[in-house]
Amino acid sequence: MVFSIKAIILENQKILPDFYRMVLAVPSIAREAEPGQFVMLKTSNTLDPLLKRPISIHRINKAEGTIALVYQVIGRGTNLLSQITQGELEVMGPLGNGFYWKKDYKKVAIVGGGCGIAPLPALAEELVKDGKEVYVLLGAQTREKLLCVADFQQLGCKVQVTTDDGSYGTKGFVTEILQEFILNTKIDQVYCCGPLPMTKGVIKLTKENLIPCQVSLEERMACGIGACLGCACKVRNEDGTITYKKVCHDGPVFTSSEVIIDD
Amino acid sequence: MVFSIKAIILENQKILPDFYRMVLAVPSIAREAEPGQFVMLKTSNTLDPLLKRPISIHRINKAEGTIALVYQVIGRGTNLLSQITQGELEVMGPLGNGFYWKKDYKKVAIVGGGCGIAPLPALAEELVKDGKEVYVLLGAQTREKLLCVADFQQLGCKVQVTTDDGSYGTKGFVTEILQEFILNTKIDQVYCCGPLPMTKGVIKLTKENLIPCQVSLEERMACGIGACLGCACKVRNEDGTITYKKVCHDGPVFTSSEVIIDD
Amino acid sequence: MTNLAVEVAGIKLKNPVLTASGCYGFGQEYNRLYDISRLGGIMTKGTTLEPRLGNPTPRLAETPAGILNSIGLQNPGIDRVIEEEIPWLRQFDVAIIANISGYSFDEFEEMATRLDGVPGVDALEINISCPNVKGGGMAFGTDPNTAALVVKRVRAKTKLPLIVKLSPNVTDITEIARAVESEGADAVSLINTILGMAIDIKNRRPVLANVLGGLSGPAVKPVAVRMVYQVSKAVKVPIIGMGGITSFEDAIEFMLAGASAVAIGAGNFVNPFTPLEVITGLEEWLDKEGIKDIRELVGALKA
Amino acid sequence: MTNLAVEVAGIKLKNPVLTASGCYGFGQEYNRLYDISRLGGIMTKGTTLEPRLGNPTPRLAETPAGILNSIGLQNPGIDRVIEEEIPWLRQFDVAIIANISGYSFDEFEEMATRLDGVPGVDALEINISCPNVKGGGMAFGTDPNTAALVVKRVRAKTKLPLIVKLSPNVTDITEIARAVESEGADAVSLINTILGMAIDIKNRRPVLANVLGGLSGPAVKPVAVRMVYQVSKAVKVPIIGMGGITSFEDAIEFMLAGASAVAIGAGNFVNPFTPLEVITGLEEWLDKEGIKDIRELVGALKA
Ligand SMILES: Cc1cc2nc3c(=O)[nH]c(=O)nc-3n(C[C@H](O)[C@H](O)[C@H](O)COP(=O)(O)OP(=O)(O)OC[C@H]3O[C@@H](n4cnc5c(N)ncnc54)[C@H](O)[C@@H]3O)c2cc1C
Ligand SMILES: Cc1cc2nc3c(=O)[nH]c(=O)nc-3n(C[C@H](O)[C@H](O)[C@H](O)COP(=O)(O)OP(=O)(O)OC[C@H]3O[C@@H](n4cnc5c(N)ncnc54)[C@H](O)[C@@H]3O)c2cc1C
Ligand SMILES: Cc1cc2nc3c(=O)[nH]c(=O)nc-3n(C[C@H](O)[C@H](O)[C@H](O)COP(=O)(O)O)c2cc1C
Ligand SMILES: Cc1cc2nc3c(=O)[nH]c(=O)nc-3n(C[C@H](O)[C@H](O)[C@H](O)COP(=O)(O)O)c2cc1C
Ligand code: FES
Ligand code: FES
Repeated sequence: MVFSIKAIILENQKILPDFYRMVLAVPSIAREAEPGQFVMLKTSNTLDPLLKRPISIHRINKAEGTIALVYQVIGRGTNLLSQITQGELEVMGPLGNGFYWKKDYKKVAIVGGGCGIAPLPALAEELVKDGKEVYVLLGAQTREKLLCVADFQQLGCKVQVTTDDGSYGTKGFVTEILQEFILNTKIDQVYCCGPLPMTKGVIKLTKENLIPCQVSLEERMACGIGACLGCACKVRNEDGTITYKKVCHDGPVFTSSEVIIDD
Repeated sequence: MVFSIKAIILENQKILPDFYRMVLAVPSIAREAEPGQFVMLKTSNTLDPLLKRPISIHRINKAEGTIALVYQVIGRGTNLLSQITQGELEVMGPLGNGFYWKKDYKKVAIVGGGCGIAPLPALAEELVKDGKEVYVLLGAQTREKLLCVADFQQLGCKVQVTTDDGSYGTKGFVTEILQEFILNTKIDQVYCCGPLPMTKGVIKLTKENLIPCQVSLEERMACGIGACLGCACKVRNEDGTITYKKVCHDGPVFTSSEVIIDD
Repeated sequence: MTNLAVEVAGIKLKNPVLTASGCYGFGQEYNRLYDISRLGGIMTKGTTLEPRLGNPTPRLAETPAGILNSIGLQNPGIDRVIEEEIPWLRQFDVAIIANISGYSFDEFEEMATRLDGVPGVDALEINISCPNVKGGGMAFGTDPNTAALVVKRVRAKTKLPLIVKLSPNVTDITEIARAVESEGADAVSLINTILGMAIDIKNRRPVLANVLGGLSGPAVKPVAVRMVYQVSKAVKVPIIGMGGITSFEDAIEFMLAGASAVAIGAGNFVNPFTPLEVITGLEEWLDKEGIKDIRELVGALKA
Repeated sequence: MTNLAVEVAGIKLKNPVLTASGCYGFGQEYNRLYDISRLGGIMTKGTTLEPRLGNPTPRLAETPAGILNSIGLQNPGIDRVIEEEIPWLRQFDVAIIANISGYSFDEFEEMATRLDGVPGVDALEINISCPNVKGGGMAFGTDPNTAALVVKRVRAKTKLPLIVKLSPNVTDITEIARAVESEGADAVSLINTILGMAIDIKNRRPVLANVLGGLSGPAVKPVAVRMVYQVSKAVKVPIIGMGGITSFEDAIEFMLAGASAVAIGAGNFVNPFTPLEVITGLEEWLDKEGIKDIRELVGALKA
């Protein structure tokens, strides 16, 4: 089921200079939501901006009927969103295919970068509940743009952090610590969400090391549910042919082996 | 001087089912404002609605640097306006030519109908200050749409009211009581603001009775300051030729003898 | 009870609200949100003879009150549409209008032939106006002779009602409308998207990988209403009006201007329930206004 | 110090930001808000040979992110413009581009003759694209031969630089652009308004007394940017780009697409300081990006 309804804004506050955390009371969506899925948000009650904005589900609280989102203010839509402090918001969701895991996974690694970290705590929570040992590797430009460290720590994950400028954790890129890490630890699955260069790096490393990997992708969206074909992503099918899948409907999570990321 | 600046919203509250009263702290505009002038308000921080809305100045408080507006919610712009409860608002003004009066006027009549009553208290206040005896004749569809009675009473004006349904004052049209009134009282000037049929009626009556009359008109506006020629109003010039004047710049107040109101 | 039913090109629609081609897939997605049999009809995603991958991404750009798209007719090809999509859609009580795009007269002809007699298909919408495909598409729709010839050739191959979708990217749309009417179009639909462009100033590149795209959404509504009005004065066949409809009031504008039915494209993205809200809105408004039959509105503009 | 100065059609502009014809009168009104000499130039309200009353009201309709107007060239006639408006405007350090509209070739010719040598006038903008006047106006701008002939006849009567204002209501704007270039246009300006319509559903009448009007404002920006891009590939003369500019980012879009200067029309209504904010915005942005000369942007789109 997909819902398009008014959610009540319980919280919408700045958590870092450019980032906001929003909590929405929206039981129908919370009930169905799975880690890796996203929602589309109307950012204005006028016709401009026209389109809804896709934002991943950051935390899911089925008991309380709430979902939390974490978003970066980068353009007009997210800017307007950050100014709404109370009241209702039109939300459509839950959308897309989330992350998957198998019973027999023992150790898994979550690799996140920039605002791609936002959806990963919901995943970590489920994985921990399911008894996996969850390693989390995070990358950010700088301390002021580093998301969710506390979320992962509270869940009992083992967290390692890199920042480009060394202001938190190790200085460098998250792919560097991933490389080291997978040499020393047997990982059943890597989950990845972050900027494209990072995603590419992670795909390359996991491929070389024969570790299955799921990546969450972004693409510009209009409908968000698979009807407009706007959010195409090139994939290699099992028969070797190349076609497009829809990020909003077939993704945003894909197995790294199928997606083709152009430069 | 015309200003285009951010005003601080001090108040924006419902005063009748469809009407709001807004008080803005905007010293520059308050300082220059005169009765009958108007402002243009941005109703959204997006590009839709695109245009500012013209709203008359209802009260002017030069000492406190505030102006008050009274507006009816009729479409998208005024609807959005009514939802802004605090913060800042882009305002351009004061605009147009207001009402005028002469030292030697003794008794004047103010005739207002519907939301056309909104600008008249500012006028009444100045006229009272200037020592005129101010008679106020108001018309509204019904009690729930009747504006500003208390404003006029507090200023010491003699107020008569008609409502179409008789729910307040006399049942009937304000033009009916105007007719009676001008037969019995020598009036130096009539000021009129209201719906077009009322304005036409008032123009006709004052013309028949040779009473000078000023009317405030409305027209759709884009620039609000005379640059776009959108708000044309047909006028008869002294030499008999017919041309257009600009409601925003030459009006909104015109002498009734010059304007030509088509059907 | 107010009558909402209309007839366009010989198809009976239980209400005049359709969904526009390319904005609604083949109905499956929105059926997850509501029962799509509540619609008057569905104009299916533009189909070509062969399967097509479509254009590279980004394919979408948001503009003020509008949206640019350069999907480029990604579709599984006519045969799979006939085998898979139409049969699924048939289970619903909703008119099915199959939108087809050709790269040559022969392709149009061939698709019409294959669709003729396919159970469930109520009409063909001939897209001679897609701005997003090179060598074809819009070229058919900007010249009256070419437009007429497409219709003539398709007309000979099928008994299905033909709805011709007109391009707004022309000096005089009435000329094209008259040309296709004269060759047997049973209705015209308009407008398709207006050719536009957006630039990402940071990287100095077009936002769309395809450089140009088609503009639709509320931004184009005044242009669409104008064209519907002009075309309604120029031809006798019914008009399906579209371009920027997001409310029942918008739908009434189109009907007063001369449209017998309306279609909702980008409005689905703004709010997935737009088509239903338009239907309910029309119903309530007609009721309130004491109008017994929605057909009274068609072309009822006083001008 | 970043250079903002550009040259268009032989006129030196201290910055590339002009105000569009009909949206800024002759400058007097906005001069009450700020010193208009800060602008690069002013394109004056469209003038005709004889004084004109313009169209009946309503002349304006708001549309999603846009505005429809049907002013109908209300103006005091060319002689009063020469006697009263231009002399007033001359006191400011700002380029004056006189916009003229004719109802016949003769009228265009006559106005060009009268304006030739008028002190203060830096160039003529020949409006062959006004959609708001019957029998003339846009008709000149939708046919390449007619457009070329207007330019040819005007060219013979004046030494002033000629900027030809193109209509977007055409199938192929590059054809018109090439035609006027070949007859000596020194620059082209685009776009004029797109023909549109809005309907008041309550009284079943067009909102505009004139029925049709011209659409401008942010809604049309993608169409305008596309046309500037297309024309820049088709002709060598410089382009003055306009259509929906409300921010410096919009101005950069037009310049990357190929415009040497930009003009602001409806943007003045949204915020009277728009032209100044665009100038300051450009300055700061160029500075931040380390671009020394704004002319680097012109046509610098990577596509
Ligand atoms: C499935 C998915 C999940 C996402 N989850 C998150 C999240 O949890 N937190 C977060 O901060 N961001 C997330 N994003 C990115 C977020 O959608 C964009 O940052 C946002 O749409 C920008 O909108 P804007 O109006 O502020 O920017 P503008 O640049 O003004 O937007 C212009 C247009 O481009 C689109 N757009 C711009 N950037 C992106 C982008 N990166 N991806 C897709 N569309 C884009 C907008 O939706 C809009 O249609 C996600 C994107 C996708 C596709
Ligand atoms: C000089 C002047 C002073 C005014 N003073 C007041 C006042 O004090 N209180 C008050 O309640 N109303 C006043 N009005 C009317 C007020 O401007 C309109 O009610 C308002 O613009 C409606 O906007 P909307 O978006 O709610 O309606 P919509 O119908 O959605 O507006 C669509 C467009 O039409 C224009 N428009 C609609 N109605 C009018 C109208 N009556 N006059 C001019 N433009 C209109 C809008 O500005 C907008 O551009 C005044 C109008 C003018 C011209
Ligand atoms: C994403 C998208 C895809 C479209 N695909 C098609 C198509 O395949 N065939 C077609 O005839 N029109 C197509 N159109 C045009 C629409 O059917 C419609 O004519 C246009 O968008 C105007 O309506 P709107 O403003 O309601 O969107 C498409 C439009 C959009 C936005
Ligand atoms: C109210 C109004 C009046 C206009 N009058 C003229 C005119 O007299 N001559 C002309 O060439 N263009 C005229 N235009 C067109 C503008 O100059 C400009 O080309 C168009 O509005 C697109 O720019 P914009 O979107 O910034 O408004 C007018 C536009 C508006 C909105
Ligand atoms: S956004 Fe429409 S198909 Fe994905
Ligand atoms: S609103 Fe522009 S001239 Fe009056």
